[in-house]
Amino acid sequence: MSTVEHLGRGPLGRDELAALVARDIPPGSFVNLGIGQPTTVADHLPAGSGVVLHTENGMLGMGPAAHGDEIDPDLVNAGKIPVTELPGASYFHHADSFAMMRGGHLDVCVLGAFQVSARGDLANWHTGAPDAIPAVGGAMDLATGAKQVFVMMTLFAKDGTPKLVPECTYPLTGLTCVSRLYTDRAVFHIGRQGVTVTETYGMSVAELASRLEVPLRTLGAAE
Amino acid sequence: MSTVEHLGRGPLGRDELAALVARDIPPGSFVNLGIGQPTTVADHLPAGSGVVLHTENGMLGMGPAAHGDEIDPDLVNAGKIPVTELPGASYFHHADSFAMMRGGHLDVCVLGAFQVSARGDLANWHTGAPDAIPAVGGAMDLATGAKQVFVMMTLFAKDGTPKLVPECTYPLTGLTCVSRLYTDRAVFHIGRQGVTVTETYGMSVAELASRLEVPLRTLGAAE
Amino acid sequence: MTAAVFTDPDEAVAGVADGSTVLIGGFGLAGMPVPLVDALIRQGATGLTVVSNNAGNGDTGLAALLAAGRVRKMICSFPRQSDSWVFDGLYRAGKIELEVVPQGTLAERMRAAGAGIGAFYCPTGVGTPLAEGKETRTIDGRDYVLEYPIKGDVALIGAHVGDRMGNLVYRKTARNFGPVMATAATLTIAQVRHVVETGALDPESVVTPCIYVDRILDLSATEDSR
Amino acid sequence: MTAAVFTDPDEAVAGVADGSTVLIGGFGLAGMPVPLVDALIRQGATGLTVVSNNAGNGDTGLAALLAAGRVRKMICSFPRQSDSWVFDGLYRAGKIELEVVPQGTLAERMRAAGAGIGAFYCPTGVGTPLAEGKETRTIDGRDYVLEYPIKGDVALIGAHVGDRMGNLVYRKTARNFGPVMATAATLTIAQVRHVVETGALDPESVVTPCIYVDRILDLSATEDSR
Repeated sequence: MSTVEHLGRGPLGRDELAALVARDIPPGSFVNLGIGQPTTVADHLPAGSGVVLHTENGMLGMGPAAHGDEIDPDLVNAGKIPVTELPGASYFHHADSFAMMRGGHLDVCVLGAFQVSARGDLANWHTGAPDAIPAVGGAMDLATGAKQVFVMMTLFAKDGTPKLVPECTYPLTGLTCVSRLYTDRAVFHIGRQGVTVTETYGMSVAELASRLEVPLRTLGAAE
Repeated sequence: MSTVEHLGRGPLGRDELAALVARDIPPGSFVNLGIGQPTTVADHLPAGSGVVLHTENGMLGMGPAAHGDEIDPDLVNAGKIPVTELPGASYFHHADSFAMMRGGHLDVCVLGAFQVSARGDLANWHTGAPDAIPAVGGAMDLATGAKQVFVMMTLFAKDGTPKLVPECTYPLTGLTCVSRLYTDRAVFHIGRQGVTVTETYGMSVAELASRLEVPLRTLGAAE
Repeated sequence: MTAAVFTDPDEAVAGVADGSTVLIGGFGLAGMPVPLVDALIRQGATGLTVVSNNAGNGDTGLAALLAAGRVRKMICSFPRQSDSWVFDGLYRAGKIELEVVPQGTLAERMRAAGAGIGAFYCPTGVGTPLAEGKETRTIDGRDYVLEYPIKGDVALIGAHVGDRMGNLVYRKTARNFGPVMATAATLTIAQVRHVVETGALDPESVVTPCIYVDRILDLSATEDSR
Repeated sequence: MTAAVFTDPDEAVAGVADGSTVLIGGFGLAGMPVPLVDALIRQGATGLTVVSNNAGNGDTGLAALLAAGRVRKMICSFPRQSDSWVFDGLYRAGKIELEVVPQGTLAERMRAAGAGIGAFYCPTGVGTPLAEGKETRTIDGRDYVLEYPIKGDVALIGAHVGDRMGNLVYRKTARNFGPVMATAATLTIAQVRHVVETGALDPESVVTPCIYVDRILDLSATEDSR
């Protein structure tokens, strides 16, 4: 396998990105999808994937968002959005739910991020702005606990600065926890050997390398 | 209230001792009765006492021993004796059951003992004999966790040596944990101020004091 | 003692002392015991430390308690929400202290209080600002932060159904912090949608055994039975 | 991955490696997964460390595993019972190592393994021979012993009913160590009296969520369905 450059196209749209993440979740996995964009990954899981969704507020076997008469104030996801229950679901209290996370029982969690470092450090809970009210929720527990942490984000901030960085400048959520980074411009695997680009979208590896301060490896490259 | 000497009689029988302990358990208490003699206290709790029995193998609301058709191998007490279930019972797993004990939620536990010290140290799990196979079960958890630890035992060993001692010579179960000691010869309250005799049976306080190496206080005595 | 059943919220919360640490259940509004919190406002206890996942929504319940100036300190995981304007205003005005705790650590610290654990080594938050100043230790090659129990003087929780002894069952994700908080407080007060006779709950399905529940507020007598 | 369902006990225990730490559920015979243990004997893994509350009863199940010489070390709370002659003999002959752990600490150490806790300060056993050599600390005026997790390579547990995904419910006091051990092992194998279709268990009453269960042995096909 070698790195694939998808050049005849622009960056990935949000739906395409979610579909890419969904593709990489092994069938039958136990998965927690973070609040916001990660939630949309669920819409792209193939029928019969057998993926079981966990929500940290105490449920395995979470179904899609509830609509109309399905809405039940007692059944919400981590974003407090009404959801539904699938066959084989179970409920448990918060200490049990986070024991499940912290104990390494979830196969994958998918999170958003402000920054990811070349070592896999994650910053996604606090902008560091002095007047911001800090709020962490379950972000640190997920980053620390899941067997694999997938991050999805745009590769560049609105001002063009990269969000994949040598060292995070935002307050950290977790150390060396991110294993895969899905962005609109490229997919990266992060491990002990560094950052490996596996796919690019509307940008070559060379272009990517010129815009990032992080050393990049590619698949199938002779080094 | 002053210490009562019941002199015109012999020592308490086992049933009388159990009745004495039962009398001192406040109505509505949550109680764990240890294996062996303490189990018999249940037979002396008055009807309507509202006492709820805990068994450390995962149940509140334990009923009396099961007989005949009631016997269910899935429903046993800590001594592995088949028991019954009362209305309002609940089941939980071992970690939750011992969290309940360790967390100080049981009002009273009643245990047997080899020795109790003047400070309330308890020795009830190991004779210290070099070839004995050590086995502690839930004894240490109960001794440490219950709000009050009542001990019932004979005051003297078969060879006449006292089992209420200045310092335990048997391996300890817990430190300064026993608050009340019920014996065939006397009832003692143990606290920071020392050992107080509250009742004697077939033996005067003076006689008791002469046979024990532990300083004894009495109720209502001017000191 | 097994639980006492109340139908009047004000009686159910009687006696909460100024300066108490109050654990308040719920995740957002799911499981949030609004009638009990409203009664606590009327009861008047002040200088409270409140432990709850969020820091109030809109203008009711916990937000109203905050607005009434009764809370000295919030311990929570996620104070900042779209509708947490009451807390936001107090915080920015320097009128309330805030301790932010990762959500799982918050739950586990209360579990530790209920389970008699003195402290525990937790991997969550290592290397982050929330671990600053905390003791750390490497065990088997992994880094941990030492975390201490959070014990409540009072817990206010919302359950689904209770029996007369105080056994509780919950409903769906409204279970959340309720069972943990019930174990961690000296006085646990649970509101339930209705109370059933002792023996009516399946002993296999009881989530909070009656030993953890001191008072039950039966909402079926009021219009708050939702 | 959700659970795989087996009807053959030998297939259910395939692949247990020599030298494994095996958590075996049950309190006495209640919840003891005798058919799984019998299959483990046939499977042949040896040099095992077995964690179980007791050290075998009579000549079957865990006692038979011990008698077959497969166990290097027992970690348990209460090895000495009226019918634990197999263990007693091995122990007195110096043929088996024994670690005695207070029952609640045994459960909590496995819970810690399953919950990602690195170690915890436990009040049980302070000042007793079972705390000798262990680190201690005084917290808020109370003394604690530092206790470390017990993680299993394999857990063999007995539940009542399972669904096809691996969700489990238990029955009465046979629940005991099963739910905790299920969280603490890399490979959890549960025997159940029968398997039901996914969706047939009440989600509020599931005790062990399917995430903790790798293999289910359905005993309803065999004469061991008791």
